Amino acid sequence: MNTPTLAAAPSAADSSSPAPGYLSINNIEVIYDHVILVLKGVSLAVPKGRIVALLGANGAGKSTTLKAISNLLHAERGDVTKGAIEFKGARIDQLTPSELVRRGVIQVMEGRHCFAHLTLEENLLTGAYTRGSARGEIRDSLERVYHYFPRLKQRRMTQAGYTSGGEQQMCAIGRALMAKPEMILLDEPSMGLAPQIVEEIFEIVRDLNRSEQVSFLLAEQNTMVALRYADFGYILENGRVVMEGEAADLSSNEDVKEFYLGLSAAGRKSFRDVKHYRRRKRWLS
Amino acid sequence: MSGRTSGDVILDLQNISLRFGGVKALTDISFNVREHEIRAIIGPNGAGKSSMLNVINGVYHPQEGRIVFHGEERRKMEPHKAAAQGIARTFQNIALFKGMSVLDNIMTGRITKMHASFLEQAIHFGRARREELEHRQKVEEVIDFLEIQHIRKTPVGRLPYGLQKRVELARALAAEPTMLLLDEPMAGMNVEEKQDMCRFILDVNDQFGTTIVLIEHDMGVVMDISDRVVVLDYGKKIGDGTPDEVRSNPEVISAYLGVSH
Amino acid sequence: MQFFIEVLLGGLLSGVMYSFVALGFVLIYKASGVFNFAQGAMVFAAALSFVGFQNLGLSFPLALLAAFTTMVALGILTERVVLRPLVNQPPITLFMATIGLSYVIEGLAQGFWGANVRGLELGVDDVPVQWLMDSTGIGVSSFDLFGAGVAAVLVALLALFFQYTRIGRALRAVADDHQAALSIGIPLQTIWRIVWAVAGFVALVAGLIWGARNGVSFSLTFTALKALPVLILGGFTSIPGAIVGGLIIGSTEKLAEVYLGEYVGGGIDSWFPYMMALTFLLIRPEGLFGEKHIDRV
Amino acid sequence: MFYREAGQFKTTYAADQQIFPIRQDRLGMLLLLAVAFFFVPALLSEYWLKAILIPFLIFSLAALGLNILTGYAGQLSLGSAAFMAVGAFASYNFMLRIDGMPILLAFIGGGVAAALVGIAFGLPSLRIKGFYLAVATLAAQFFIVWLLTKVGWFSDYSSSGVITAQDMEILGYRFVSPEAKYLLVLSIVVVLALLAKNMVRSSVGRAWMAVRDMDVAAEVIGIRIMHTKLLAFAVSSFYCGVAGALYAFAYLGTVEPEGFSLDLSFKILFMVIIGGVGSIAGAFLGAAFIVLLPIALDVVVQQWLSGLLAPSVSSNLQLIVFGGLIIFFLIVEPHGLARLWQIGKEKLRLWPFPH
Amino acid sequence: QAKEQFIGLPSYRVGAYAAGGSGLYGGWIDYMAMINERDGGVGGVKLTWEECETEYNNARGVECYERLKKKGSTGNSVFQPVSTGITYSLLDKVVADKIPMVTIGYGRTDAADGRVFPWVFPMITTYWSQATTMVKYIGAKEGGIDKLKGKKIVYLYHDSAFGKEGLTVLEKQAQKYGFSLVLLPVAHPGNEQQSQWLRIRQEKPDWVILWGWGVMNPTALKAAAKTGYPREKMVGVWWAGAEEDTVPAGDAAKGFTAAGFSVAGPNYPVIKAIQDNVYKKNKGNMEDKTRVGSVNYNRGVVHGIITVEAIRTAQAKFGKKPLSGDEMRWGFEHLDIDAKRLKDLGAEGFMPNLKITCADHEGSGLVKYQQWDGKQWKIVSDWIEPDREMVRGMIEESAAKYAKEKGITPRDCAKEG
Ligand SMILES: Nc1ncnc2c1ncn2[C@@H]1O[C@H](COP(=O)(O)OP(=O)(O)OP(=O)(O)O)[C@@H](O)[C@H]1O
Ligand SMILES: Nc1ncnc2c1ncn2[C@@H]1O[C@H](COP(=O)(O)OP(=O)(O)OP(=O)(O)O)[C@@H](O)[C@H]1O
Ligand SMILES: [Mg+2]
Ligand SMILES: [Mg+2]
Repeated sequence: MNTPTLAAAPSAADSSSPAPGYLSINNIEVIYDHVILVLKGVSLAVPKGRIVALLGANGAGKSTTLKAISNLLHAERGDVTKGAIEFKGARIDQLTPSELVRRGVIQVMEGRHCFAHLTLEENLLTGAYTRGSARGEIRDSLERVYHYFPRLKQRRMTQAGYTSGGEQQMCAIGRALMAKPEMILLDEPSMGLAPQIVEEIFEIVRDLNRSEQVSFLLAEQNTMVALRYADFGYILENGRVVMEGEAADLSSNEDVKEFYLGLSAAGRKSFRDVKHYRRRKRWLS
Repeated sequence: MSGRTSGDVILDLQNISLRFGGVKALTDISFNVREHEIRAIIGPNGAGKSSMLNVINGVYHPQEGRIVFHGEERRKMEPHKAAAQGIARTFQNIALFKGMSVLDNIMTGRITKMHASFLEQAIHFGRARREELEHRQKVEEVIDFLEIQHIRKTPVGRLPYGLQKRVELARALAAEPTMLLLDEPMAGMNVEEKQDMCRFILDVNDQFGTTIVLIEHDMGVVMDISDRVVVLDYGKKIGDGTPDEVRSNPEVISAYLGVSH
Repeated sequence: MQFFIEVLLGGLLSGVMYSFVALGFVLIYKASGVFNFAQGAMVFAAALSFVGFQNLGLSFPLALLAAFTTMVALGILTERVVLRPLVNQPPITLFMATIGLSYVIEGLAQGFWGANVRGLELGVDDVPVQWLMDSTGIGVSSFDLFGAGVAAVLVALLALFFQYTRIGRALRAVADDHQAALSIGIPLQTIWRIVWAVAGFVALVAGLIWGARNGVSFSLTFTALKALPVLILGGFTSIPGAIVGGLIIGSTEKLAEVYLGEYVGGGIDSWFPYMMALTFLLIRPEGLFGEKHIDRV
Repeated sequence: MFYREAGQFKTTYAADQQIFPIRQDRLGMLLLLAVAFFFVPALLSEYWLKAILIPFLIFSLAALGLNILTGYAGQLSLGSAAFMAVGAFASYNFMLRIDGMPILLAFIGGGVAAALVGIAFGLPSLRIKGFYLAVATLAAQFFIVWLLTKVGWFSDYSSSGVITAQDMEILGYRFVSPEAKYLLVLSIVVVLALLAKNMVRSSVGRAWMAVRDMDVAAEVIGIRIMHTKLLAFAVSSFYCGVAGALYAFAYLGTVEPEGFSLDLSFKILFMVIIGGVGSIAGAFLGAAFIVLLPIALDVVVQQWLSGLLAPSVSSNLQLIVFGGLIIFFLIVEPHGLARLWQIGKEKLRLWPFPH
Repeated sequence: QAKEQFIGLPSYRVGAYAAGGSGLYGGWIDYMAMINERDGGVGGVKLTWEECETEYNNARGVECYERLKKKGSTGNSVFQPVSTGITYSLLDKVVADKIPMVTIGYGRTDAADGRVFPWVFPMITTYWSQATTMVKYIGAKEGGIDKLKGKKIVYLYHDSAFGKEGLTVLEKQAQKYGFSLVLLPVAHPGNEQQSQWLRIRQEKPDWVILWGWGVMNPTALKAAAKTGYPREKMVGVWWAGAEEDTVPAGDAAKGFTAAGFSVAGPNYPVIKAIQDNVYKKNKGNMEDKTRVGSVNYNRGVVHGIITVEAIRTAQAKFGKKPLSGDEMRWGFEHLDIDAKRLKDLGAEGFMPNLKITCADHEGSGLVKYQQWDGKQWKIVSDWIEPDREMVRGMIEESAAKYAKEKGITPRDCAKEG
């Protein structure tokens, strides 16, 4: 597959062949509050040991897709009304989030969601709740997270509610890592982080992916970085997958370049000079 | 880019220090903001950028230092007074009123400008009704400006993150501020949306002459649209100047940028 | 002076009684951010079941076990029927649900065991300790001392439970953010079941003590009202706070009724504890040991 | 298909800012009012007017008051019954002590007295939040009831503390018949509901909601927290006070301080929550639910089950079903009946398409 | 058309009130059932009734009143709220609807003045009468009413309208007999009385009058034991004098004495009749049959007797047919249950005799005292006459004030038949 396919869901799923037995989403539909239809048949797959990026504008349904997988939708009165979600060959739509975590799927939610009254260190430790392993092992993981994010170590005794936005973001990611998952659903990991930290986070992603075969599904707005690190990408618009393909192919696609990377034929345009009227996306016309 | 002429200094921060217990969030920071400029604050996570904004509009009270706004010195002030003086802001963690519609949220931005008493409002007659319509008109202008007409009546809780940020900006703009404090307005947006945001910010700055203080982690945005940049690190100021000056400042490069942009 | 000491002591000891009920509130609040108004009904149901089982002919330990089992079942049921569907809802909704729950529990308990009021004997006499009476002239009830002892043991146990299990930390996490707790795999359902079961146990202990003091009747549900000022004074989230709050409320309430009551016509202990707690709150809005409310932009 | 906004274009903001911007709603409301004013008193029996509709309207008013405080301004209060008591006793004393006091003025006076007390007990809300505040409002609940019992002056030294409301007379017309009382109550409630609706859709209302949703941000925007919260307490207590006065004058005729117990406060809170937090219509729906449900249950039990079940079981069954239904409704829709209604309308709008 | 006399029964069987309510309504309903079973009704007219749950709540009570009002062929012919609060709420309504309201041992005391309150019957005895009999009883125990001089009595009362009822009379009595009265209010619900009892310990009173309700009573008894105050020196109001008040206190209750307008025990012919005609046929209302004959049960039977006797009296004048409220009122106003009638009813010693007149809606005002021996209530006094002069004076004064307030012209009883 050399050129990204331009296809409307649900047929999108057919064209890619997910590694059998890993995470696959088949034509799901999500409705909030019994009336708001948000996902209109989304299919995607994350093969084992791969990094898959989920791209798309605000409101496209990225977060909803991730929450549908991790079964956190219920807490927001959302429902998966159609389709199936499978992980390692088994349906997981009916599992509780905690069972999912035990099976190795964890989500880092958008908007941090740290436990405000717990210190950063306690936040991290709650992440290891499902592991139940020996204290020593958990200590090691903790040290590892601190190694990734030295800033957290400095502020470890501060209640998370009093830390800065970026510190909370690191805390949320670190907390998920503490669970030692095999599949991480990352929702906008780069949000609010300083540029070097963003790079570092993606380095961590790559590192975990390479060394421990952790798979990732990341919803990310920073397309540039995301496509640099991901193997495969899906583009979601309005609750449908509108394009998918190898990361490298996506980043060379003209539309993607213009709308997601801010590059035009003349190279990167200054933010000062963007004009008001832009060409419409091809797939919307 | 930084060649634009800016006006007089309207906000002058002198030797600000802010501590939370043992944590020094800000140490002896001085910088100023000129009328009509776009002033960026950058720095690593936890550097004290948001705290700085909180100091400016009175949410935090620094232990030391002076704040001179429009030639008037104030150390301690209530946030709502800052609002009355024309300072509006957006928040890093979206602080919209979740239970209200987009329109109502933006209308709250005009609260300092509405004067009818609650009794008049209860009867909804005369001044109250007039005001309500006048301000609605203004708010609609903001809505048009930010292109969010279609979500006017939606409860904000249902909006995706990026649109919430935009609504927050609308709420701040509705106050017709003379100074706008933006805390990471473009976090969680893709390039296309960032471009829109930049355009809004530049337009506000151009059309209304609003002074803008901006925190942002996207260096592309910062370097492109700001006139001057302050760099904070661990609560200390390590750089201040035009984007070009800042980006070639070795201390800034090592503390924040990593590689030069 | 001697009278003063007597009033003070009596107040402290009855304060401990309030703490029993407050403890149950604290447990559940800590674990889920739910302000469980049904705690009073649970105290009633627990005591009534215990006496009911005894009347069926069960021996003391068996009746205790049966009542405990009942309370655990009730806790598990509550989790399944009330809490699980209401996860991540605003605290006030959950609060209302617990009021609804209290009607259900009251109705069930009275419907099942009948409305008769009953006595309850724990085998500890509620009479002044004689030697203390003889030597100092101060009357302190042996039953109250017994109650205080039980409270001490209970608090120590609970403190240990929360200190040395990872559940303790998880509980606080859940109270902060249900959804985030779910996202990192904290099994809310299990935790809630455990906590409600423990709260049921605490209710049973409170029910036994209060039942032995005043008899087992519907009015046991009113003990909840006594616990509320204790709760806000000590802080919703603190187990020691429940005890300290109880001591403070108990003693000041008695002192006020005795020394102030006369001048304002008496009967002030309906509102005095609340006013007291309110005054304290003005100084520390989160109670003595409660977690500080984090308000940030 | 019936419920469509399509085709209703609004060309002015004035049109868009009407109370009911959608035509069907507007018509529905007019119809409802017409029925309430003309058909109900003509058609319904005395029992319905006296025992159900009058208390329903009065409780709606109280729930409206609490909804302003709790639903709109986000301040949880468990003391509404006490504010009703203040209103009842104040109106009584106005009538008693001022010759020729017009009854409506006495009601307003009762409301104002309650508002003042409300402000006093609202002061702690500037520092205390959430359930801490809720429990603290119990101080008001118990203190006020105690004070009314203790100080004989309030009940004109009646030995039992019970007061007997004076007759209601406006411009020489005495409101005695159930129909007259009903219409009086209905008019007062409709007017006050309209005022409330206007408030909550104006800037005070927005300020309340802003404080409710996020008070730090509200302050940054320029809202004066203290002023806003105290205003909410005052307005809310005013409504509760007037409701209390009506409770005494138009419904029970005689009241005692203990009648305004914590139970009543809870009931009113239930109405707010079940009806829908932050919704004027919700106050009415909630009141209808909480007033009617126990009666309906009792009727069902007495008519059909009285022979089958032991009396204590059937009575307790009512309690269980009542509690159970409350939980059920909270689960079905935590935002209350008003939201359920709204969702229904949204579905209607899409109908016959599912989404 | 079936000949049926409808009686609306507002009842309370849930919550804090259930304990007493289930007994009282049980006795009442059982008595009426017995009349139907044994006699085929009153004068051939069957009694029918319908309960309505009030939860002891005024608003619910009013709803019940309105709901029951039009039931039955002649409408509800008598309303007995068993709650002072509901009584007050209905004072005006019963006049308008012409339904007599009977309040036995509670309600508005001055309504005993039938000239001002033609429709209200606070029968047998009132709180004020009761208070004076308490003083008499204590006086007798002290060896003569004159011995009360210089004695100290604590009035430990439920801090509510109910609790305050006894206050004025007792204060007058204290003046009259020269004892001193110490007032100790207890806040609702009264499950904590430590401070009051410490005060009592300090005051060392000769007697304690317990004017309590619900959990306040056992708590007081327990607290008395705890402070070492003799229970024999405690006299309770009738709402403190049932098994529900003593049983929870266990041994602490032994020796406590309380007032009653009926007595405890199953050994009366009327109770036997109920056993035979109702329980033997498995039609009893009580789930717990051991409670037949308990204080609250017998109180309920008294309610039944008075209701039935009024019907009988009215039937004598208006004929053996279902009666309207107006006719029932006449029946109540001409009720005369003398010793002989009591004997016929099998209620000799079970309740006092009473005679209602146009002016006096109270009746005899007699009160008996019973003592708890740890197992059951034992009668320890004869029917005690209240201080009629004082009580009647107060009633008339208070009623006159009410009449003035409400613009009521009292009936002239001399002119009535
Ligand atoms: N709780 C909810 N109730 C109702 N609608 C919701 C809810 N959450 C999300 N939505 C709607 O679902 C759509 C998809 O939202 P989602 O959060 O998945 O978008 P997203 O792609 O993650 O956007 P962003 O990049 O802004 O995070 C949006 O239109 C939003 O309005
Ligand atoms: N109210 C507070 N109490 C305690 N510490 C605080 C408080 N506010 C901020 N801090 C601390 O001050 C430091 C600066 O925080 P601030 O939010 O200003 O950082 P920031 O520069 O905005 O970072 P980011 O880019 O991550 O948002 C942080 O370490 C934070 O933990
Ligand atoms: Mg998202
Ligand atoms: Mg920040």
